[in-house]
Amino acid sequence: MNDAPGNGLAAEGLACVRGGRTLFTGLDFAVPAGGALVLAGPNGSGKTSLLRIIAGLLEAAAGRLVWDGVGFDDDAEGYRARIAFVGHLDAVKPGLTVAENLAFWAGLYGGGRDVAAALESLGIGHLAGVPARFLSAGQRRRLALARIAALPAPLWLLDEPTVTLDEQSVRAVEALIAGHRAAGGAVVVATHAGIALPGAPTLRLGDAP
Amino acid sequence: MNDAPGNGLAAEGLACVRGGRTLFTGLDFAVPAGGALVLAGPNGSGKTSLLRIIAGLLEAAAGRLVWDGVGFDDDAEGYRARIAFVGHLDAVKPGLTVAENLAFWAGLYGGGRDVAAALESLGIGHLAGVPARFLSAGQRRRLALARIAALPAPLWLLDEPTVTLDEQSVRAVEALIAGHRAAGGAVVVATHAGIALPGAPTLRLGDAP
Amino acid sequence: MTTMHRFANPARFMRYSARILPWSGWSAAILIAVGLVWAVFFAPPDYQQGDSVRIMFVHVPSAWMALFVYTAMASASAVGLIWKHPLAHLAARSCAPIGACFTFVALATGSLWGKPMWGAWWVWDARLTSVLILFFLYLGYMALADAFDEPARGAKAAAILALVGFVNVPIIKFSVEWWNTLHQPSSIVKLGGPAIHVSMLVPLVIMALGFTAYFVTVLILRVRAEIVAAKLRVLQIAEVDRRAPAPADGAVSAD
Amino acid sequence: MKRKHRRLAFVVVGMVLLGAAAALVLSAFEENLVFFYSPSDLAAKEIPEGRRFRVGGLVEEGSVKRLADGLTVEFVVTDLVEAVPVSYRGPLPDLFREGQGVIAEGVLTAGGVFRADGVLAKHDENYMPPEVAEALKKSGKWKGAQ
Amino acid sequence: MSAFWCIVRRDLRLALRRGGDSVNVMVFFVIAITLFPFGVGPESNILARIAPGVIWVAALLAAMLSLDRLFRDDYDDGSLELLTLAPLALEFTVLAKCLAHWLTTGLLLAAASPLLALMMNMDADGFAALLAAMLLGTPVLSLVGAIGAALTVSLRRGGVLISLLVLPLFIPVLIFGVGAVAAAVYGLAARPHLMVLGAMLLAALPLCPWAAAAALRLSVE
Amino acid sequence: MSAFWCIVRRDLRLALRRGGDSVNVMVFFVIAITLFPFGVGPESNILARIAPGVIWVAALLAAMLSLDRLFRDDYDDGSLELLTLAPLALEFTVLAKCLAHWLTTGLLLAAASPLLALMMNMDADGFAALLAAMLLGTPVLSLVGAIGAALTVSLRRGGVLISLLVLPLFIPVLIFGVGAVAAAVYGLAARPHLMVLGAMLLAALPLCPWAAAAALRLSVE
Ligand code: HEM
Ligand SMILES: Nc1ncnc2c1ncn2[C@@H]1O[C@H](COP(=O)(O)OP(=O)(O)OP(=O)(O)O)[C@@H](O)[C@H]1O
Ligand SMILES: Nc1ncnc2c1ncn2[C@@H]1O[C@H](COP(=O)(O)OP(=O)(O)OP(=O)(O)O)[C@@H](O)[C@H]1O
Ligand SMILES: [Mg+2]
Ligand SMILES: [Mg+2]
Repeated sequence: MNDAPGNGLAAEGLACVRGGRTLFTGLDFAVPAGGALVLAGPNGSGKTSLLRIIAGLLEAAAGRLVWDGVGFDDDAEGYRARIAFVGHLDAVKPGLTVAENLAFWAGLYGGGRDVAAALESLGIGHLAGVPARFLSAGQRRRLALARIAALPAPLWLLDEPTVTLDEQSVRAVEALIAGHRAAGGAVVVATHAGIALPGAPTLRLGDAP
Repeated sequence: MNDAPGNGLAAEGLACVRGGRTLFTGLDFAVPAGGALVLAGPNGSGKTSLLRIIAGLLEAAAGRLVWDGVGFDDDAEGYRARIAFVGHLDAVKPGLTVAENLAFWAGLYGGGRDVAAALESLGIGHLAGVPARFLSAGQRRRLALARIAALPAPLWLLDEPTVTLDEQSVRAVEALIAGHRAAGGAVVVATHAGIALPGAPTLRLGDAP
Repeated sequence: MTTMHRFANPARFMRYSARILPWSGWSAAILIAVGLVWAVFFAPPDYQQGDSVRIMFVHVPSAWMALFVYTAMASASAVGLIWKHPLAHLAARSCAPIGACFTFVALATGSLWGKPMWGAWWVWDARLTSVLILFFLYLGYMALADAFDEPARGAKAAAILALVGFVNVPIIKFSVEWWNTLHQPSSIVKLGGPAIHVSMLVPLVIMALGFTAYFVTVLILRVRAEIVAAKLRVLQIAEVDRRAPAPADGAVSAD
Repeated sequence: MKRKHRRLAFVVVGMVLLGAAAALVLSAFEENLVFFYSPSDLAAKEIPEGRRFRVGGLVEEGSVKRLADGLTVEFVVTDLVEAVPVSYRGPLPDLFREGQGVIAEGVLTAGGVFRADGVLAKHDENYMPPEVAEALKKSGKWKGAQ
Repeated sequence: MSAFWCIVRRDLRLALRRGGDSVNVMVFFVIAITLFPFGVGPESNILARIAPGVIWVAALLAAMLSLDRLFRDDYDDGSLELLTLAPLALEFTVLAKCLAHWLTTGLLLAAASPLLALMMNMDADGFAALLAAMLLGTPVLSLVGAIGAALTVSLRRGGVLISLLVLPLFIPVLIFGVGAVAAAVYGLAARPHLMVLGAMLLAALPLCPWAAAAALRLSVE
Repeated sequence: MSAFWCIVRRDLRLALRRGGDSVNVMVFFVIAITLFPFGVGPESNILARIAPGVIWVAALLAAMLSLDRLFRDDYDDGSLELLTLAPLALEFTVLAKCLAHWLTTGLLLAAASPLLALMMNMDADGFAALLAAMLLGTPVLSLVGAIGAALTVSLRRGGVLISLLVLPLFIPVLIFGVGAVAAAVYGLAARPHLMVLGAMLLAALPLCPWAAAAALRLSVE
């Protein structure tokens, strides 16, 4: 694994405290360009918290993040702009069509990649013109995942991406991630099971209190 | 399978139309007392819709439900009171503690079973006094599942119960269901994978459009 | 089965309504034209009000229709809720904008008439106030019905509102008797026969009939449009389904 | 069966509540819930000085006097039992005439004169052409005011 | 009926736990009223003249604002659909929630109203009538409002729509509530107005939970 | 800056799609105002006297109500945290959302205000001043309100709390807004009041998005 400071994401001594309880301390890891990291651990072990820390949405109690050699705090905005994040929530507007939903995010990131192709890659191309309020749980999740396919961000942070997805869609997500990694992107995935990331190390977070 | 009309749940010719689209028609199935049924099918095939129809939350476009020989429409209230339903949402109040959350539902059903034991059976007994807003996604899901363990309802309807659960909790849910069935209860579970119900037939719903 | 029932009725409605439409349409046009000409050129001025009385020929029929349409809407809503008749919901929904228009016309012409007669455009007496509430109820009904994504659910929710709001109708009707209002009491339905001279009553009745025919016409047109829109939705969805990738394994459903 | 009985009990309780409500409203309407007071009401009630309210009735025949300033009008409002003198300064509605219904808004002064700052005309429910009105009056069948 | 009190207790506990919530309704009430001296100018006789109306309008708006949350939290977290499945008839569930809502809002508004009347320079003769009218009128607001809340609970943009639906239905309460106070201030009998308010309450008790329950069943669909 | 217009466009489209939404704000405005004749009594000179105050207070309340939704939808569905990650500075995101909010609410309120003034019997001399004051004041309401909306967005009970936070901040707008109209009605110059309103707008433009963005960052944590 290539963890030279100038390449990919590295964390040093991260710690997280939530509701007065320390979830983890002294966490070190590195995700090189083209690499992946799986976050595992029982419920409440801090997978979501860690992902949000990496995304800059939550403040770490200690430690620092370095991205391509630049510390997070040195260029927070630049850091954030290069992240694509899929959390527990789908960020889908029921009032817009599937395509409009995606086009908005692509536009926000200055055009992004091809919206139609991104939808197609998750098997919801035929729903492009359907208002998102008609989607089922899994279809909505796929639309959320199509967002990362459409954005030009090198680091993907996925929180249990395969929740409510059917078999076929899980395979599609795996293919998507493989493609992203092949193009030099990095991925961090929190998951309980069900998604195969070849060659990705697993970071097990401590058991829940 | 014992599908004598006087025993368990039976559906005849169910059909569901959502947003002008027919999801399924002419669906027949029976779940005897002590039996189980797994609903499978890709995203958007109507698993959630079917569960909500069985729960009486959604109106079927056609067909009828019979429960222990009594038609749903003949005694809707009595029918509903004998159902325990866990949907995509957890019905957990962040402001109450874990135990208070559960005690409310038990009280509503006239006392219900032992609250502490129900929490213990899902491995969150130690969180009883913690406000529910501090729970992680999986812990909250377990609290929602503890509700069915605490209610005296003979028919359980579970919509993707294992979403966000870790390995150990999935085993706990399986044990819970086995116990319920051994005591003569019936279970209908919508799931994509990951939960083992010995001897339960699977109903595959048609592929999504 | 239910699907059959759902589509059979609208089809029958489309057939019958197509036959009624020319009759109601033409009678509305003719009655209103005759009524207006009569009201403006041939009806006598009032012994007190002079020529301002001619506002009556628009005000009174539209005020009647405001109440009548609400009653029709509430009845249709009740039918829709109790017997689950989809056409009844469509009819109720189609009533609302028409009724709101009539209410608005009654309010506007009443105001126009109030200035010369009473000396004020608007006062807050029980009649005027309760009609204003009626107008708000119509608006609330329409907003609620439109707020739902699925028209069927919107119709049911709005139907409940229509029934709750119906308490207002008798209040409007009897407000002039229960309270001392500035608005006059009833002229036509009263003990001892109408207090309007026949020379004015005849054009008034013609106008009222014309407004009713107009209501029937517009109602039919709107319901037909709603049915067509619903069919269009189904077609659009079918089109999406058609373009979907082929199912991976066999579907349970078979029509 | 049991559930049916319970439902019936609820319906009965609901009906009783509704009946009680109706009874309350009816007894409340016996007292006054009015938009304006009649001169008789004024005579019967102690209405405090300085309070704004509306008085309604007919303009008494022959009572309308225009003061020298050309703007102030004095007239008497009557309900054929009691009467209240009114003084008003401002424009009158077209329909203001003797014998017609009127509603004045203002305060009662110490001298028992109602000082109005607004006058509305209230006409009755009769509509007819002038000739008919004349004919009715001539034949003595005139039922309205005047 | 123990299930009924189970719901009342839970809703009261949630309201207390959330702490500031009923306080917020109260504060809205107070602030909305204190806006008027700014808007209308501090002339005490004008303020006294409009005081009953302003207090009642503010109470209506405060009640309406708090109504949006009557069922929404339960809807959002999935509790509402479970409540429709529970063995307690939905009508009683609605009644229980209305009771808890009134105890945590309307009752407080009523209790605070004489103080605000004092602030607005209202004649002291009207205080008793104001309190009585508020005590009779605010439960009607909770009950009637429950219908609007139930109809809009499944809509994201409920907040404003609810005002359109329920404010017109609140107007009779406003009219008779103000009527009672005005009558008392002018030394007339407030009783007929209070009786009408009481009648509204009696009529609302069976009718509103029934309509609201029907609306809720529809909303969870 | 194309990302800025991207957000404005999306918010406008969502507002239009939701259809009735800005209509509902308008209707609330109208209904709240029409409550006053019921509450205060129908005397036209009193109504005319309090008209500017009532119209402004109703505009404040309407703006406040609609503010609750400014960030809430985005927060609830997770869009908000993604917006904080987006390459557009959060301050501009806030500004874009305020602009869209004003176009769909404040602008309409301003447009409707002369009509309501007519209904309330206000002197026609004040109409122009009312319109101008509304056009200057309502954007301030959107901007200042954004701070309150941002602070409360992560709280379920935002609806009422927000009123507590922003209504006091709205009072200066109320005072000068009413001042402008009152001056015009009494034949004095409305300009100084309008200039103060303009100054508020200029000050709010940089300050409010900045404060609201800080509050939002805190809310998504
Ligand atoms: C904005 C003001 C007004 C409103 C909202 C209004 C409303 C109504 C309504 C709802 C009715 C129907 C009542 C029923 O069916 O029993 C009605 C009837 C009537 N109105 Fe008005 N009105 C207004 C002003 C006026 C004015 C200024 C006049 C005449 C001076 C007037 C004269 C009548 C007459 C003659 C009827 C027919 C009565 C009957 O049914 O026998 N209205 N008005
Ligand atoms: N409110 C609604 N209005 C219209 N269509 C809807 C609505 N809810 C769901 N649908 C449609 O109904 C279909 C079935 O939805 P449902 O949620 O039952 O699927 P599901 O099998 O549970 O899928 P998933 O595995 O993704 O949860 C979907 O195609 C969806 O688009
Ligand atoms: N807002 C909060 N305040 C206080 N404590 C919190 C908060 N959110 C989460 N926690 C606590 O932090 C711990 C970790 O939560 P987190 O959501 O990161 O877990 P997770 O590993 O993602 O679990 P899951 O697999 O269930 O999603 C949990 O024990 C939870 O109780
Ligand atoms: Mg998690
Ligand atoms: Mg589902």
